[in-house]
Amino acid sequence: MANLSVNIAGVEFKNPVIPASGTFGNGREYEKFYPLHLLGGISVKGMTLNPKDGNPPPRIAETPAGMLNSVGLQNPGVDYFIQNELPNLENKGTVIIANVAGSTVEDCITIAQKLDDTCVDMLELNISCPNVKEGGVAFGVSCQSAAGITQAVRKATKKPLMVKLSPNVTDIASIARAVEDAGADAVSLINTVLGMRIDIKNRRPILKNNMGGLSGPAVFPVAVRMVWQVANAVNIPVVGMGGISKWEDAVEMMMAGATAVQVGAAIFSNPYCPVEIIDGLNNYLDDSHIADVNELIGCVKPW
Amino acid sequence: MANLSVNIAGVEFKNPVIPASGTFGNGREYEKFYPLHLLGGISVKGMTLNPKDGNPPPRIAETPAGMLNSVGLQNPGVDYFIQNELPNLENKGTVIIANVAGSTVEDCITIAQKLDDTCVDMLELNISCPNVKEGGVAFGVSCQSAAGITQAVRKATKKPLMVKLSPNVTDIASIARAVEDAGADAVSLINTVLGMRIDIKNRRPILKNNMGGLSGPAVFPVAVRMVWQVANAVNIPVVGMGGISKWEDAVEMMMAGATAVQVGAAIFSNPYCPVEIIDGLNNYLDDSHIADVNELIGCVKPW
Amino acid sequence: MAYQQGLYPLIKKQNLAKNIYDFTLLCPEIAKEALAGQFVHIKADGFLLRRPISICGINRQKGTLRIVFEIRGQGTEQIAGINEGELVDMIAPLGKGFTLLAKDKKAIVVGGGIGVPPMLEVASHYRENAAAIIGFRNAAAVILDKDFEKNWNKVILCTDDGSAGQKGFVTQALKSRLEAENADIIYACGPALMLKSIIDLANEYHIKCEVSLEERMACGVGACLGCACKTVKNGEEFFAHVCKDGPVFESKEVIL
Amino acid sequence: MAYQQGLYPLIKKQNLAKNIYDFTLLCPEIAKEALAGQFVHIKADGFLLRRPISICGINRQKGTLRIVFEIRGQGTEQIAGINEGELVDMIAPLGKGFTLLAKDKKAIVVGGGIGVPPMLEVASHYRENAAAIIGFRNAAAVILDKDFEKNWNKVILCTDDGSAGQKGFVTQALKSRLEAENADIIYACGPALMLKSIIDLANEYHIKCEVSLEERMACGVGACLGCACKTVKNGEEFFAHVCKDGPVFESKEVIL
Ligand SMILES: Cc1cc2nc3c(=O)[nH]c(=O)nc-3n(C[C@H](O)[C@H](O)[C@H](O)COP(=O)(O)OP(=O)(O)OC[C@H]3O[C@@H](n4cnc5c(N)ncnc54)[C@H](O)[C@@H]3O)c2cc1C
Ligand SMILES: Cc1cc2nc3c(=O)[nH]c(=O)nc-3n(C[C@H](O)[C@H](O)[C@H](O)COP(=O)(O)OP(=O)(O)OC[C@H]3O[C@@H](n4cnc5c(N)ncnc54)[C@H](O)[C@@H]3O)c2cc1C
Ligand SMILES: Cc1cc2nc3c(=O)[nH]c(=O)nc-3n(C[C@H](O)[C@H](O)[C@H](O)COP(=O)(O)O)c2cc1C
Ligand SMILES: Cc1cc2nc3c(=O)[nH]c(=O)nc-3n(C[C@H](O)[C@H](O)[C@H](O)COP(=O)(O)O)c2cc1C
Ligand code: FES
Ligand code: FES
Repeated sequence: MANLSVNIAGVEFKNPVIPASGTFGNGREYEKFYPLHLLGGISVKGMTLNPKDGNPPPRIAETPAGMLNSVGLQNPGVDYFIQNELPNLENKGTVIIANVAGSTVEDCITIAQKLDDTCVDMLELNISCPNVKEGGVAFGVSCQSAAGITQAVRKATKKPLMVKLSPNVTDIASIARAVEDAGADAVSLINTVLGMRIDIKNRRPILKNNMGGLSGPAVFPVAVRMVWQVANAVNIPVVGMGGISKWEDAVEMMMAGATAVQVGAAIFSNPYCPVEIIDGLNNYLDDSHIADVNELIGCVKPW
Repeated sequence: MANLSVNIAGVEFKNPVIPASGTFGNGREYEKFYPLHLLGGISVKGMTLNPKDGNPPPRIAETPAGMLNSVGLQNPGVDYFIQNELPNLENKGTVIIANVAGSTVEDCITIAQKLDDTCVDMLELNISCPNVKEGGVAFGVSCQSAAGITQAVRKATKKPLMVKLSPNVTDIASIARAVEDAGADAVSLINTVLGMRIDIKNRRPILKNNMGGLSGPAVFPVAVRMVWQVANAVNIPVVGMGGISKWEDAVEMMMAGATAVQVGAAIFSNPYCPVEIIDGLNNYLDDSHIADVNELIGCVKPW
Repeated sequence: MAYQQGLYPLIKKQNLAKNIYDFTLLCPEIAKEALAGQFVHIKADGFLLRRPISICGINRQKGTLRIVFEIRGQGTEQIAGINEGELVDMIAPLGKGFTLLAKDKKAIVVGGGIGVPPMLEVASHYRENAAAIIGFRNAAAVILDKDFEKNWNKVILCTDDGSAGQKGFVTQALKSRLEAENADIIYACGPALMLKSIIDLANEYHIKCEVSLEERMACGVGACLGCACKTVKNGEEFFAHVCKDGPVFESKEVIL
Repeated sequence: MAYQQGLYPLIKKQNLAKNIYDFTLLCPEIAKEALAGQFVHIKADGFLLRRPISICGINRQKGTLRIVFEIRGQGTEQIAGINEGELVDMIAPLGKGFTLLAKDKKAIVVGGGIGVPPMLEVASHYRENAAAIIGFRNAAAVILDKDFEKNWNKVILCTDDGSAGQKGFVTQALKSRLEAENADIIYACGPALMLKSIIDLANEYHIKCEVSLEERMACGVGACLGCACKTVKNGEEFFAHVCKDGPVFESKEVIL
């Protein structure tokens, strides 16, 4: 059996497959399908300082090989997370990544501080949510604001800090470099791509928020491209996501430069998707006589 | 029967459905399926000043509900187009849109001048091709360069000028405003989204050019969003494209704000796609008692 | 309990009315646990998102579930194309079902159109103590009336055009019924406007009422927070989730 | 001529070897026009791009085409799942076929693996004047050898491991054959390395040679310029297109 474990900013993952933030809740629901210790880690639902209602429904629209969501970071706030969700995740035998999505730099700092004495293994600073008016993607689209918030949160926490990037930018590599320079220990990408669908019968957008974030297999080639660009631009680990739905996709993403992958929308289609990817990866490595999954990382040779 | 005709910058289209540049050659091949006069117009293959080889193969990769291409503007040059292709298109009874893709501002000016005394009805200035090193998308990602080239070409030609925008930007609305201010008579969008696929067996990118442009149904929600944003930002007509494959998509794109639509990758799947969309549109208008297709344009009411 | 996801044989398929299909699925582990008002989440080949369909009947002896659904778009069209003997990819049972009172209480179930199927299983609990007020566009659209009769339910059939049963809306029929006879509980499923009127009537007559809601879903299990619906509890408004907190809600909680 | 696109019945389906399928399609208008070496462009349900497959046999009387293909990925897997009696969405006939000399000229066709099927129709033209040198990994992978025999062709079967026919590569067999007997034309299809060696041999023996190439395609009709392949004419290199200028090219034109 090949080695499946990877290390990101000092955190050891038993395997490189992680359900993506917002698609797995805090693990409670999918625990009814399989034990969480099978997973490399879990990126929990994005949390804000105070409870947040999220956007009005409808929040979901289907698209060819993808979906839009406009959940808008509905969550009960960081304190609730620490008191009521984290205890259930602790000791489950998987890495816990807290997805931090404050609407101001100060909020993000406070959230990070509150998490600092918890069992959370790593922070994923979400500067890329397209579904909220304040914070979110506003931080993620300029190098300056991305670097600013990264630096502030980096100072506020002892935990490894991963910054989650938005694909809705002209030059993602330069944003990645900016957050690396500002002290990020890793980057994750891509968050959702801004999109829209219209119900032609009633001539209204399907989503009550008008626009939403596209994810699912449709975005996979965009994600692979961005992961490749970013991995070539920075020296910190890259966690790749966007449209991964089978082990071949995970291999492709790792070859593009990802140290680990996150799986999102595909879970809605097949709840077992992350564990099937882990199994598939394992078999692939054995069948290909690859002793260590780390050999895949960034191994693509460009023409 | 409802009115299907639309007017873009003074050019009358008998219906709002146009095969997209690069997906229909110069019409010769698809003429073997149906007469070109059925179409609202044709956007011909992008042309450069001198003949251009394009990128080495493979140039095509499939993706979920989409495809990547890295053709790289292979074309025999504007003179060849005028002498050998245009005569075949003239008098076919459809609007001829020349897709201008010079690698420098000067080239674009020269191409525009050469086309000025021809039967071409409209220029589509392609500042968004992701597959060439010079020109192409380089013009399309900053307001300044987009405005600069638009202004230069606007001065060089008497023909209506449409500028084709790249989706690979942070803020497409501001680029659209910049080209409007610079004198564009219309904008078209979206060109392809930069993407990548890797062949995991040989650990090389599938495309010899490493990256390529994503198109097809996968990008449809992104295209609808951008058309909506742009239509709300400018006062000139918008021609919408990206992932349209059925009449419902065309209606959705028009409701988002498009005066006409272009159809690209879907033609590869179904050569009759553009004419089936025209038929579908016609039936839809009749069934819905809509007298004029122009009523659809931008009729979506946001929440 | 654990959620079940798997491939379950379609053992019986019927076309009940134009575009309306009736599936019986063999899934003993699910049938054992399923409750009236819960739903199943079905994969349509070629689509990312599953389609939620309410449970219409549960046969624990035979280990089968029954669902009845309408072709509304491409996904349900694809599912409707599955043949007897083929397998259906399903996650179930999902959501919170109806509250069942003692069998001798008086219940009224009210269903409009494709909102009728979820009413059948809950009505069966009350047998002759349940009245089923079911409404359709016209005679050709009527479904399941005989099934309610087999349940010993009193059936009040309404059609918009009077081509079958009585002419008019289910809300009118409900009002007449409530005028004539008291009830302990009302269950309802159908278009939002219909539910609104029913809730108003339930309030007017001070009768407990539960409604089954719809919202666009992704996960179906409460993880993605996609299927929000505005609810109120203790005077506070908040977004509950149809797939986990519902699809059945107390009428006092919902904001339509 | 006009291109045909339509749904054509699959009237016969066979599994020739592991993952290799043999389809006979009823399409009289296409069969009437089709030429050896041309290809068909098949839609695989759920995929944007069609799959190009060479024509393996043409029966103008019966109005049928025969294609033989291997499952290489998801698209061909989907196509292989089509059942007899079902319809296949196809654009055809596409591309430029082989140049046919007079029937009494001596031809050699050389095919490697899944490059063998396109050789069958062109070999049939020459009957006993054609030798078919066909190579496979092993005995289990051998296909179409009997079909060449039915054409009256001389069959020289090679396998990499000697488990059927002679042991070794088709290029070795071709060399022996050319040593023994002259030929007027060589046709070949198979992996690039194999084609390279064959072209070298053809040059060495000054024999006209045509090869069938593969490239990833989108439109299949010459419009998208996706299927470029480097070629040379009058000393000038340029990108021709496999779907329109090929798939058959003169060996002197191709750069492998
Ligand atoms: C809890 C619940 C129970 C349901 N029970 C039944 C039932 O018993 N019988 C029945 O016929 N229908 C039922 N529906 C509605 C059914 O889910 C939709 O008709 C179906 O999802 C439409 O899919 P489509 O592909 O045909 O339509 P499309 O419009 O092509 O679907 C596009 C997307 O929108 C979603 N969508 C569209 N309409 C609805 C809707 N009304 N509710 C939720 N999602 C929608 C689809 O799931 C899909 O994600 C139920 C819905 C919910 C939420
Ligand atoms: C002119 C021509 C004739 C052909 N004739 C035959 C034949 O007679 N029998 C046969 O078995 N195969 C033939 N092929 C190869 C066949 O087209 C591919 O095996 C098939 O497209 C693979 O599709 P897939 O979905 O199984 O593979 P995937 O790898 O999943 O396909 C992904 C994409 O790559 C393309 N692709 C992958 N491999 C090839 C390839 N070798 N050539 C072209 N495109 C490819 C697919 O068309 C698709 O667009 C021919 C190819 C060409 C160009
Ligand atoms: C319903 C939904 C909710 C999401 N919520 C969050 C979130 O709270 N925080 C975050 O960083 N990303 C969020 N995302 C983005 C995903 O984590 C992921 O970046 C994106 O979906 C791309 O991956 P995928 O294509 O595998 O889904 C959400 C995505 C979906 C579909
Ligand atoms: C093979 C191919 C070649 C293309 N060549 C050009 C081109 O020469 N000029 C141009 O402006 N756009 C070109 N495009 C982009 C299309 O015109 C269109 O903007 C894009 O494909 C999105 O539409 P679609 O999703 O309907 O294909 C090309 C697209 C494809 C797929
Ligand atoms: S559909 Fe995901 S929470 Fe309800
Ligand atoms: S595949 Fe389009 S030109 Fe050959």
